[in-house]
Amino acid sequence: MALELRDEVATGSEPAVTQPSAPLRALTGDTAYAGDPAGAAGSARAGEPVVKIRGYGRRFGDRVVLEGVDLDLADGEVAALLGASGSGKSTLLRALCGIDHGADGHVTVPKERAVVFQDHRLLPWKKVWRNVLIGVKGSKADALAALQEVGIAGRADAWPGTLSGGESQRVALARAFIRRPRLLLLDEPFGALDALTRLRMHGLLRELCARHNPATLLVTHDVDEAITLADRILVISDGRISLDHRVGDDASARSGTAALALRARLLSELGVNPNHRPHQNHEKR
Amino acid sequence: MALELRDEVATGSEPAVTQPSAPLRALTGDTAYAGDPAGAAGSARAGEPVVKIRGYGRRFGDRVVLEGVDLDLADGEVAALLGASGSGKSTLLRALCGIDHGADGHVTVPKERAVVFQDHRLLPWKKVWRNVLIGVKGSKADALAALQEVGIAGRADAWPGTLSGGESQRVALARAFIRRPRLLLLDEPFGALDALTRLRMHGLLRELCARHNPATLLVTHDVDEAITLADRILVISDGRISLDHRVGDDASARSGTAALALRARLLSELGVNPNHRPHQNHEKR
Amino acid sequence: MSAVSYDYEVVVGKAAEDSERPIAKRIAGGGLSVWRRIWSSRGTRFLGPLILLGVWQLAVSVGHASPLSLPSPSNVFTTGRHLVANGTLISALLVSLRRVGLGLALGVAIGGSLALLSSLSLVGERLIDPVMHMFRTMPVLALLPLFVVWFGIGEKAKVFIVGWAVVFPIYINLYAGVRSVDEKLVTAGKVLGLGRWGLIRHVILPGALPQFLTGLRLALGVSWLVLVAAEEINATSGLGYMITNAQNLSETNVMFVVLIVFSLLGLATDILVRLIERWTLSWRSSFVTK
Amino acid sequence: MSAVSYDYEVVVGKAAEDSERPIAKRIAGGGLSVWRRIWSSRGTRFLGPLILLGVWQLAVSVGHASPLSLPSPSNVFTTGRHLVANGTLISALLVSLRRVGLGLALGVAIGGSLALLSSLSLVGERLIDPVMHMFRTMPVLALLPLFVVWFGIGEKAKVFIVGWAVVFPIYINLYAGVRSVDEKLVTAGKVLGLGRWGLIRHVILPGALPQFLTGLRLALGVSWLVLVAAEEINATSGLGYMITNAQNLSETNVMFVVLIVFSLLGLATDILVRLIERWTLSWRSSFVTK
Amino acid sequence: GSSSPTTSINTSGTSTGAGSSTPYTVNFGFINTTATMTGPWGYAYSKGLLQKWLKADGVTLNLSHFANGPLLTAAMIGGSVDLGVLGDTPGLIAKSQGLPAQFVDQPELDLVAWIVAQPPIHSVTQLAGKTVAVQQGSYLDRYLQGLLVQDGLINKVHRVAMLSAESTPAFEAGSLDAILSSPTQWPLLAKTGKRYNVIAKSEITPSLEGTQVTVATNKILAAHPDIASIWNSVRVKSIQYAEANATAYYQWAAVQGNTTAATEEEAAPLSSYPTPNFTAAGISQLQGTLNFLVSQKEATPFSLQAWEVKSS
Ligand SMILES: Nc1ncnc2c1ncn2[C@@H]1O[C@H](COP(=O)(O)OP(=O)(O)OP(=O)(O)O)[C@@H](O)[C@H]1O
Ligand SMILES: Nc1ncnc2c1ncn2[C@@H]1O[C@H](COP(=O)(O)OP(=O)(O)OP(=O)(O)O)[C@@H](O)[C@H]1O
Ligand SMILES: [Mg+2]
Ligand SMILES: [Mg+2]
Repeated sequence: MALELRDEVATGSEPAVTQPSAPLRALTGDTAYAGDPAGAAGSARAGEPVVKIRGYGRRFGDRVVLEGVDLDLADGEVAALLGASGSGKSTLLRALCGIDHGADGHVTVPKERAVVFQDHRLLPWKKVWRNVLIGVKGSKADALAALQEVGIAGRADAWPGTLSGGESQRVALARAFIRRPRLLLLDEPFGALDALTRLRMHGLLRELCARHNPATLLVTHDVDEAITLADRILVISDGRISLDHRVGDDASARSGTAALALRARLLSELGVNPNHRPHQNHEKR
Repeated sequence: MALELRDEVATGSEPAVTQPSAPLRALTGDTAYAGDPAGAAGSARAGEPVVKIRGYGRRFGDRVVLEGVDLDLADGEVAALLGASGSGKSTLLRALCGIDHGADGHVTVPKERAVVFQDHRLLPWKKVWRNVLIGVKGSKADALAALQEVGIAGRADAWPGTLSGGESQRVALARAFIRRPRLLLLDEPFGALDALTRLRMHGLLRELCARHNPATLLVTHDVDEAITLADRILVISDGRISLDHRVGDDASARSGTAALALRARLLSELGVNPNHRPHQNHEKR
Repeated sequence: MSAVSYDYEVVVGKAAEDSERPIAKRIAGGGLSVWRRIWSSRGTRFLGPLILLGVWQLAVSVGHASPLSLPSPSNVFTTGRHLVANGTLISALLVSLRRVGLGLALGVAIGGSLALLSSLSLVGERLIDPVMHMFRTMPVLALLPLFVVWFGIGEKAKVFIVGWAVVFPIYINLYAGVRSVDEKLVTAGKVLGLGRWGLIRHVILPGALPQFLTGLRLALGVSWLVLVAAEEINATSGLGYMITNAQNLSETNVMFVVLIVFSLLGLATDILVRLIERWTLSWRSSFVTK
Repeated sequence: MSAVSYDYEVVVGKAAEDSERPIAKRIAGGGLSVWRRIWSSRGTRFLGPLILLGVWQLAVSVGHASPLSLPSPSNVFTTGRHLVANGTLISALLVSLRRVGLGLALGVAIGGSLALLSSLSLVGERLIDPVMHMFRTMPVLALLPLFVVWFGIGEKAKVFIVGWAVVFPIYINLYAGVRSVDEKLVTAGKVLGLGRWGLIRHVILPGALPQFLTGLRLALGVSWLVLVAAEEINATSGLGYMITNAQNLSETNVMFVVLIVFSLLGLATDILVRLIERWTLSWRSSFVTK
Repeated sequence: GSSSPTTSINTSGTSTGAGSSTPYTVNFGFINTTATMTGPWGYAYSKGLLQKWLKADGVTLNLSHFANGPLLTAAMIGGSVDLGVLGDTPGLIAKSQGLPAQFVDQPELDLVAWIVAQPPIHSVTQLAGKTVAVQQGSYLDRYLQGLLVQDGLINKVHRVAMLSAESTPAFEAGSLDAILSSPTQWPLLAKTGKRYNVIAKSEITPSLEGTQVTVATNKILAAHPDIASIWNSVRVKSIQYAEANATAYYQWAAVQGNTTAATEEEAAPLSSYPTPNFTAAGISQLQGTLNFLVSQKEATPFSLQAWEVKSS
């Protein structure tokens, strides 16, 4: 079915170096927000999932990274995505962004999306505040407000090349937070932040979710972060979603023993001995 | 004194776009490992610090990032460096690498250094295993062994551009671990790794330290990681080293209540309310 | 939440392709995947030249141009076949290829070395760069007599003239390429223990390679251009000689045959550089999926 | 640990500068910071041209060259002063500047558009790219008669010839520049909601700008080169006309004056492009400290 | 001057100075875009005779050809060419600028130039206000300017410098009102099928016609003072040989120029190749050209007499 057809197209179209170049492929692909009312997609009916993934798979050459992934995300749902390094989290996110043209299966997403890439992807030739405004209509004041929220309004006029790792990450966050997405895709968005800033960003994310109620997919390596922020926790391993846990809706599910139990379960799913707590059993040297 | 003199040189030499280009400056600078026996530096006497930082400061334009930093690192000492995003941790590391030509003060470091950059800096035109061997004499087998240790021997023949974030980070780690440095500089080296891989890397780092006994400066945002790995924990804030804590030598200092107390102290130094534990006090939405 | 409706799109799957249609149609001239597949095939590269041929034939048929200024494709083809059959064209091609080959080698070596000296050393930059910019606007045509005075009228002079012209695109592009190498990678290489030559070999040259190849593309083109001027000096064969000769004898057919040979050489050099690119820049294509 | 001794180095501070010495000496010809500071000053860019002048004077003094092939600098200077005084040089310069300016504008517009079409659209690439490679090796000298037939012998023909030659370096460099834009940034721009034109304007053009400027540098050079050929057609003034004329009349002094004007124009165009670079690529210098 | 009899090889090396007795090579340059040397000596060369004759004097000839006079004089300055035949205009200009070479002979006189115009122009006076293209510095230019000065039109006609490769198509396309042409170009124009008027022929005003000059560098003359006489003798032999085989000669010339034998005979009859190295008629044509160039400030005056090589 669909899978076979994609395969054919995927192998038939893009032969290595000669053809279509990066910019070319991007341009001849579709454009987010571009408005294609007569396009292949429809409108959401209330209650339907906003993200539908069916039989999704991705292989690079012989290597199968993901296979047969089915997933629905509902409006307003915050899902955390955990998984070993190289398990395919970013690959899945790229597909949801609509920038992966070599995947199999069928994926539908809302047109209004916002993304924080794992590698930030700031345009080096645009000052920080202009980077925040890429693709949205807004004034410098809007950009400054967004930068203020992530705590780097002071660097608004800097070139991205001069930012520290955490600063770039926060610009990428501001860039996502200034939008009103129906789908928010965050690829390890807090990885380069210190504890304090990270907590602030957690707060901001919650606020944004409360305001616009987007479906959110948050890739993180921090199990605690997943438990604090997510309604639903997904673990990828061996190319599939091996665990799909819904966190209870009340606060108790995120604290105390319930949280500790969940933490242990997630860690064991990730291959870590859950009894292995930090600052315990290593004797140094 | 030295500070004034540098200042003069720093302002006198490099006027914006016209002059000296990136590669040029790198080439006319000195080269690590290049062997300059008649150079300005001497040899270590036992017991003396291997890293000496005196009156170090760095400003970008009007912005003072670091000022009056004094720090010694002894042979074999593992120091963790904590600090808010943008506080100057990477800046200090760059100075210790010897690639920052605009700093004030006086810094002496051993010639044999290994670095993991915050942004990995793999050469995109060299396959993974060749990236590991840059600047060292070694065979592909050596590279594969190092890659095996960080768990990505399977991607040895891949181009860096196809790696996931965590995979790149591990290649950068392998690149550092294959050396026998006297000074090991690690800039958030585990930030993009999942829990399991991170624990493995901690083990590797310990092993390396045990084997070659380098002075190590580890930048991290993970307080627990600092406590588990470091002999000494430094916190940068407001442009200075605001806390310099030596972790006790016995295992007890890294576990149980001692660790929790240290954790609380570090977090409060970083501005976080230490009572604020994960999975506790946030009600969701 | 109220029942606000939002637009959806398929990002993976059958419809994902169709959603490319509007833009593909606008740019690519055909919206169906079938068309994209057809255009993707390498054979379509010959369409442009074929259209050109058609336009030429049309121009001749409409008859606006005199046969002296624009002969018909068939006439030119006949002449071409004749020139190939009697060996003139092939031997001219071989002679010119030798001159261009030697000149290119010389120019690339000199231009490349100067670019490296100039982009990697402050003193080199100060001394070499302005002089290069002074020389490169001096017209080859005007310099011909000086070349003759200094290098004589033999093969040497012709090779030197080609070499001279090749130096500049190589210099400019390699210089710019070196300067555009990501400094983070250069410092990384340095910190990792690469010495001067190691840095140049492992970091700077690979980083500048794409732009160097652009320079090479231009140099290959330029070398054929100046060949005509070079072969004004005491040449007894060669493509440039042939075309000047044909021009003076008003043999428009021959002139067009040689022009077509030049254009085929242009195509060939492009394919050559593409092959070099595919071979040396394969790491770039790996970004395809990121 | 036993008392193994290791080498140390000063990476920040006074000695850090001195430790640069061995390499600085090897490359920069002077190891002291004072020297580096001197070389860094922009004035040293004039050293190369001065040395050139010295070599010229020396060659003349040693007397290996006949005044017919290499006049002395002072003679050339006198002739130059005379030509400036009687207005010949200035009016020739103005006439040629106009032709080059118009030709450049035309060539940059056409070459730039073709490069964008070709690099951004599959069909464009298939149709345009091979044709460009076919045309660019056709020697301008051989095409002159065709230009004359199609565009006459007025200003138009001269401007078109310059434009024709300018198209190719612009096309090749902009095409390569667009293709080298980091795809990650392009997809990021797309995901962030940029449309086709937004992507071109905010991502692709800025990303390709450095290489475009390299193309512009080459185009500026090339435009002066073909001017000489263009002004072989029915010109009564202009630098190209002047130099051809001087050549025909064996007025080596005048020829050298014009050559020097050409080289100064080369310097000026370089400075112009440097200014554009400083203005548009300021973000690049920000990587200085990373 | 006069042509001296040929001498046989003198192996003892005592009869003439500077070691001219041992065999040596002379680099000979001529103007032609094709690699073949034209004229009677070119014909003799194509038959292998010229080489044979020169061999007898111990001279090996090495031919080089050039697109225009300036390139040939550059080659003489650079030492790549020892002996060369070029048009009188570039030769006189180069000499007045100090070309280190002497005047060996005047091998061809009466270079024929025509003015070809678009109908309805049918006379030179009608050229007033019109555009005429001519290759600058050529004998055609000399003829045109001379004629216009004579007719008082020099400031009324728009004279533009173009190479014939460009002026011919421009003329056909109607961009030019008239061009200068040699009879050898005429058949090419006729081939277009259009009608053009030949409004002036230089045969009527031989004093305005160009000539060719042979010059030898001071260097070769110093090393082999007899080269001038050697060359002259073989030149004379060539002319005599061509005259003896006139039909074959014109045929051969037609093939070289892509024309017809009749055209060649009209453009460059064998009668325009004098056997003496200097003739009164030739020198007066040359002097006329020099005077003209001086009047145009394109050359400085000098004595032709003094330029003549002193035959050994
Ligand atoms: N273009 C490509 N060609 C080949 N393999 C690729 C390519 N892109 C990604 N991969 C591989 O696919 C796997 C999944 O990559 P992905 O980036 O999705 O990992 P991830 O789960 O995000 O890991 P991390 O946590 O380290 O970011 C990795 O092993 C990666 O090397
Ligand atoms: N070239 C530069 N020009 C101007 N400011 C700079 C430059 N490089 C760094 N900075 C600034 O200096 C500060 C310190 O940067 P640094 O990279 O050292 O931070 P950091 O402590 O490593 O932060 P992070 O944890 O986010 O990586 C930042 O605010 C950064 O924006
Ligand atoms: Mg990832
Ligand atoms: Mg940092």
